[in-house]
Amino acid sequence: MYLQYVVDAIGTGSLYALMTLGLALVFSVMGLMNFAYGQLVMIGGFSIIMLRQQPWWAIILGTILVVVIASLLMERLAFRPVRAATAMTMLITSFALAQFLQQAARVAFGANPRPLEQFSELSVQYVVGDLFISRQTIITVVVAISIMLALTLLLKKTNIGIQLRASTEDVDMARLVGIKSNRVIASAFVISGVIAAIVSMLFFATRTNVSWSSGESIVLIAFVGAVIGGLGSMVGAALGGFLMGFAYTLLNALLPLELRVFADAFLYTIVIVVLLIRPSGLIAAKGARV
Amino acid sequence: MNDRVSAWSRWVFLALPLIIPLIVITVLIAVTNDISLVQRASTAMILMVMVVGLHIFSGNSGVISFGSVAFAMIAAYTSALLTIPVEQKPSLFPDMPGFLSWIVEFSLPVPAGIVVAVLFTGVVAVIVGVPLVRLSGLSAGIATLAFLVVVQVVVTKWKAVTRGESTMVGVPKEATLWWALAGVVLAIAVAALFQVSRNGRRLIATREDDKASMSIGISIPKERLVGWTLSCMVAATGGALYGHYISTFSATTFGFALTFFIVAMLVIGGMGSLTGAVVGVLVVQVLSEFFRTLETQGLGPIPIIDFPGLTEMVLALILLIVLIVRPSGITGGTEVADWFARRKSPESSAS
Amino acid sequence: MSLLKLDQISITYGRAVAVKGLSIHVDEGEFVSLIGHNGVGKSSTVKAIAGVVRPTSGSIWFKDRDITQMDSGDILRMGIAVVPEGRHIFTRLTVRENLVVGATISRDRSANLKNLDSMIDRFPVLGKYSSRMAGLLSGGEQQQLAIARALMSSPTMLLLDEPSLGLAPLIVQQVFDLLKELNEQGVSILLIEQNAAQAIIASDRYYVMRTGGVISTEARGGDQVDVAKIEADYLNFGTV
Amino acid sequence: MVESDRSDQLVTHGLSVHFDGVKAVDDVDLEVQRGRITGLIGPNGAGKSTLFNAVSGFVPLTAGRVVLGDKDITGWSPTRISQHGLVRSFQDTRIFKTLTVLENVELGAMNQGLNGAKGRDFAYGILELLNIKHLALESAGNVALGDERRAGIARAVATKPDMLLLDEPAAGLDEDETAELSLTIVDLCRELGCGVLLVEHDMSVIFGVCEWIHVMDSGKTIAVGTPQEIRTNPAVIEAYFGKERS
Amino acid sequence: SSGDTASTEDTAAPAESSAEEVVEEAVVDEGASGGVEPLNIHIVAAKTGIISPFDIQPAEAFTMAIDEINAAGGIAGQQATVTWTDTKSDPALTTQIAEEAVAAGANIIVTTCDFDFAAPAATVAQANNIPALSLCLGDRKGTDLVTIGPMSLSPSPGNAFKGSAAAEFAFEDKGWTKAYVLQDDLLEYTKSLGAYFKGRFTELGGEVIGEDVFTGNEQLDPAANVTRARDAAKDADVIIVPSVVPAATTMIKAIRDAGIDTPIMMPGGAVDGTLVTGAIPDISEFYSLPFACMPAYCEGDPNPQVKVFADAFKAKTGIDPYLSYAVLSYELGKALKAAVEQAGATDGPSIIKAFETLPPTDYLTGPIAWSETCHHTTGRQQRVVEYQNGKGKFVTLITPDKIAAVDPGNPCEAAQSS
Ligand SMILES: Nc1ncnc2c1ncn2[C@@H]1O[C@H](COP(=O)(O)OP(=O)(O)OP(=O)(O)O)[C@@H](O)[C@H]1O
Ligand SMILES: Nc1ncnc2c1ncn2[C@@H]1O[C@H](COP(=O)(O)OP(=O)(O)OP(=O)(O)O)[C@@H](O)[C@H]1O
Ligand SMILES: [Mg+2]
Ligand SMILES: [Mg+2]
Repeated sequence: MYLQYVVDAIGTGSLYALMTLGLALVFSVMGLMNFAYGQLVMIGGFSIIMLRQQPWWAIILGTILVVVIASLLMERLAFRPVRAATAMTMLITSFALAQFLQQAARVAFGANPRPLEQFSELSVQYVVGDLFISRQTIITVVVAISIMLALTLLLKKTNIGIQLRASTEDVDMARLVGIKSNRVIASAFVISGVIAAIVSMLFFATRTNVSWSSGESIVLIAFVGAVIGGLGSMVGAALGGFLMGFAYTLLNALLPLELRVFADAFLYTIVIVVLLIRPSGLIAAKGARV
Repeated sequence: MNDRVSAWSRWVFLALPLIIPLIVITVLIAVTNDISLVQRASTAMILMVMVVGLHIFSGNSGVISFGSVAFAMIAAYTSALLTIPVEQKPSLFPDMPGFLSWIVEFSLPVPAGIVVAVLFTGVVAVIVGVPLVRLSGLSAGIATLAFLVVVQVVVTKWKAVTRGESTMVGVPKEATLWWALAGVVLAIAVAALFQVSRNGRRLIATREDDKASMSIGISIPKERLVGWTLSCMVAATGGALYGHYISTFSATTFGFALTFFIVAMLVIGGMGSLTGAVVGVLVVQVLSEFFRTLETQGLGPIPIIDFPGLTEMVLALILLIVLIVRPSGITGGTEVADWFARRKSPESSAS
Repeated sequence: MSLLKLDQISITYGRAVAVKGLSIHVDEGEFVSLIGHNGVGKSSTVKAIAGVVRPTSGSIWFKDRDITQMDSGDILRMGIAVVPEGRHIFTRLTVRENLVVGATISRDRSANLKNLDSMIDRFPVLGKYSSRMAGLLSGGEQQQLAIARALMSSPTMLLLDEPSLGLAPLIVQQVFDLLKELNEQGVSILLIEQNAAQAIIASDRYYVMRTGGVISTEARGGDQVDVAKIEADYLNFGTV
Repeated sequence: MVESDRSDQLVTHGLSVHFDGVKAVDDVDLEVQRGRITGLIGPNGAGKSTLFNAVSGFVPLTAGRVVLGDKDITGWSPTRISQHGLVRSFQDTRIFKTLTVLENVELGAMNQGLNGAKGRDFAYGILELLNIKHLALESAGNVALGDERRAGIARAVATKPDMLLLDEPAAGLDEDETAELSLTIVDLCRELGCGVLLVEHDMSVIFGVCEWIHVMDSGKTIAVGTPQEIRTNPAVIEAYFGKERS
Repeated sequence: SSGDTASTEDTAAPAESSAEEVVEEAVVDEGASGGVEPLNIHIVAAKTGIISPFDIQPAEAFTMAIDEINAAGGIAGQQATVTWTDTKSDPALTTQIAEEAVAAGANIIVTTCDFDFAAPAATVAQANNIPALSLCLGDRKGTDLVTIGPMSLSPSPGNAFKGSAAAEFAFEDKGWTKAYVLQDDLLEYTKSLGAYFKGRFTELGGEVIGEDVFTGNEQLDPAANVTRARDAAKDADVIIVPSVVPAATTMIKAIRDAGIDTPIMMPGGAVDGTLVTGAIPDISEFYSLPFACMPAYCEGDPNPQVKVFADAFKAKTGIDPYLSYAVLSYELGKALKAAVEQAGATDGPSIIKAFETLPPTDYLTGPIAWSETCHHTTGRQQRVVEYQNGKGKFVTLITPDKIAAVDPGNPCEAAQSS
């Protein structure tokens, strides 16, 4: 049974790793902790519902398209104007944006959770010896690892990646060397949107409802994961997100019944301890000296 | 600022331009005797205590804290436990653990309860602060957020003492408009005093450049701890007042929603300035009350907007626009005092 | 016809006037330096040309086009590269990536690679630390990187704001040699320097700027100039 | 700081700082006496700033010891070291940008308990000394680079250090300003009675004010001596001045 | 005025006060019989925020009841007014709105379905001696006469009742003897349902063979619970999931996806209706205990009035009731008319006294009544609904014989045990 717990934990961990990657990409590009990222997942959920009559491939493409457009609009309308502001202002801007999107969804789709059953084939379980592994877990792990590698390569090896990182650090100077920062940053939001769309499909595959509040709390864990992992690298972010999901599931699995309700308290105490030991995350960024 | 002015007069310039209008407004509102206006003003001012509290640490140190609501919560619960009438306590806390059984046996008057709660919260703040003030940036934000989660879980699950998921009830509902005003005046006075004090100025230096401040003998953990503790205690005052104002509350009352709301008010007002903290609360509260009025009564020619969620949506949109138009906040991080000072030409005051 | 021409430009920050009615020009293939005391507005002038700050009045012309309101990226694409005051290297990019990013506007990969090799030749330290995060380099090493990065775009005109800042004497010499060489290859140069004597000797022509961006001297530079006399003049003009 | 407590010298013994593979400072023995200006020169990347960082507690030592007066300050925090009288300026100024120039200096003065009106008078005095009094009420982030650098020095000086470490104080100043600064440094050293360790690439400053010069290259000491000795030292010429100068 | 009778002492010691109240009753009746004023009813419940899904339909049903009453001539010949102000699920705002309602002359304050969100308004109402009628609150504390005070009252029979009823159905009707309890600890509501189920089930001789807990918020990760259930629930006859949507359906789906086919029961009415059938379209072997079997998703309610109500509700609001809670507040509206008319007065204590003494009446789903000790309803006929292949079917009516003795202070325990 312990092995089964580990499998469960890997599944959850990977989903959060994926989510964290989308968050970390935008962070690494403009120093923005995008609280509204969870709302992209929610938008993904609603677009799955809207497209439910379509064939599965159309749902996938349609959802990606909708979420990417939403992500681009976010960048253009809300985040570009505050790009030069402090991290705090950007964070609160994203928070206000999240509020706005939530309420807009509330107005558009009502207060009640909307049932959703698409992609529920993903939760089919395979039996391997004693272990049960769901299709969703396998896909999530594979997708998370591929996206992590792809993003790492993109940022490290391609010109656009280098330009992305340069724009993050110093937009004025980036312009001075001829980088079209707006375009470059927008492309990061496109990628981040694609990831959010994938997350929404994988996440809602195990859920039964989408509601205006669906995006709110899941983003928090990814948030914490990103910081714990260290925002310096995609590997760090993915690791942080993964560990949050992994630890959460394992705590739930292994704590005795009376303490299980305190699982969150244990998890976040661990978070504090990790941060105290490694203030700039598990994999810290280099480049600063006195 | 003029070089001749003493710290005392700098305090006056900082605090009075904020305190006096607040007193005037409060008196005017009290005179109207319009219950709903009084209510709204009280809520706004209690929130202002919390925002000013947050400003003392985050505004001056530049370190994000999402934990101040946790301290407000601790104080609200502590003061509630101390002040609930003795007759009600046995039925409300039948399982109070042995080492806390003394709480059931007496009850304090509300002002005393608040003072004890704030002092107790201060002690907690020091204990938590000693390790946490070593963190900066997002790490500090996340660590304080984590602390909030831990406190919330404990408050929610420690049923015997906190009544768990059940609401805290029986809390004397004594905080009035005047209490709220007293709280705000005290908070602003303390914040302004801190800002002109040696500790406050050193803390501001660490916000500007950590390495440089170390190089001139400033101890970052020490200065942050002072600011942090003070900040938590002011937030605690707000929390305790809030508890005695709404009189029934639970851990969800002091959750992420309130946290982000408070931080948002600080940022919208202009992070780094006390004036910003005050202005931010006023603007956000006036706006949201304006929309609530639209929703419930309509306003002049505008009919009642009875479409749930619409006003929240518009309010969020307006806040978003404020942030976009003024990313550094409405005050841009300056104080009323700076506007006075700017009148004077640098040459005349430097000689 | 001048390559670069500043016509009566003024720059203000809020209420503070940094530059007032400044007119200077650089002809095709010319090496011009701009010297002057602290805070007279030299850096502000450079920033205005590069499109980082906008002049409050006046106009800037390059290759007969008005670039006053042009985006800094487009100004670069017209051929003006900048070595800014304070280096502004990308600290979290490696040294090599900093150089690569300097060549953003050029799509010719092989030319870029050749350029990169020649920079590493020029500044061996950049080769030695090519895969190190640029933020870890020493001050002088970063300054060399900033110069090299600007050259990666193969500019027709180079703006340098105190390029010798923090450089060891030996390297300063090398940088001046490099500038001369580039100038001989046809690159026009506008150089801002505190090291007035050396700048004057290196340049074809120089301006001395006074507070508020007024030009007090415009004169020929070059090897045969009497440096001692210039320094004396400069001191006089500089003192307001 | 009580007068009798003052540390008379700063000594490093076998100081080494390595960053994964790079020996930025390697086995350096250095001595700075109070009341005297010591120069520290060397090519870019020689390890001068790193040595500053190590001595002032900003980077951990790989090996060696740092002794200030009679105290072994190895491993102390930067705050504690500066409180004990060793104060440094930064190569890239690190001024408190949103504070005024005056406030920057006042903060320095607080280190030795000068607060309020006393602190302000003292700060004005130092600004006067460095010739930037007219900028006292400007935001430090808005002044020109050369002024910013002087404000940084003023801030360090305001702490009344026993040992003052200046990293390229004249960078960004023109020739007459540099000359003026040289005189100021000599005055400071004399008036405050502190020791000065000076990193500078402008040889007019180094040879103008230093009584003793320490030369580094690639992390190692390559020469130590009086200005006369250093000026003619072939190893130094080779590594640092370049042939033209000789 | 006559409203002064309920003082703090009464609140603290409800048991001994009853004798006094009888005496005072006469005074009250006499003083108020002069004439009934029009009722000014203020609903202080959420239209937005997290609790709104539970409030909206009940509030609409309550309004519908009052509309019907007004159309038929009003309460004691007077037209009642209903004002609904959005609390936005914010406790502080709730206090504020309740006080505004008092200032606006409310004689009835109607509070939300959840204790945490209702308490601020109920406290204000109590302080002003105004009845605080909850739309559908099931938590004991809302009605125990002590926590808030005697002014607070609910049309729900309470969780003790529901949990006990579920246990009796499981053990006696189905013959299930081994239960596995998968407890959601998100709310007091979910926890007390579980506790009463367990209490009654073991009293009857059933065995709880395993327990587990989860927190039913949005970040719920069912994996570990399901893995544990796969092992521990092997021998169970039924898995009890006291929870709320959406967590409940996520958990149920995960259990079914893991290939566990054991019957699942929710010992209450919150995981029910289209919230379940919409989310898990092919749900089978699922049981819940709602207050009515609404035609939109469930066939066979024995009371024909339910269909009449559902049609009228749909006609008024445009949507089918998605849960059965709406019937509670509808019944509350009808009972309010009866109470005011019986009291012949509109002051709080008189109305509450009348509620306590109304004879058992069938307003919609069967006879209900309140009593002096129990401000939840007694005598309710709880429905059991069974879901197979995504369709709900009425199974039986159940009123528990006895309330589980798990919570010594419960004033309804005696009143509700037959
Ligand atoms: N962002 C700013 N806000 C306000 N004033 C500024 C700003 N930047 C520069 N100034 C002022 O403009 C004037 C010119 O500054 P600038 O940096 O152009 O001078 P400089 O000639 O480059 O000086 P240096 O030789 O020291 O680099 C200075 O008086 C400075 O105080
Ligand atoms: N944190 C670090 N990590 C890695 N390498 C470093 C670090 N700090 C300094 N170095 C390296 O150590 C060497 C010495 O740097 P240092 O800044 O001490 O040189 P310097 O003598 O001050 O040079 P300059 O005159 O250019 O300022 C350089 O090669 C630099 O790249
Ligand atoms: Mg300059
Ligand atoms: Mg250096």
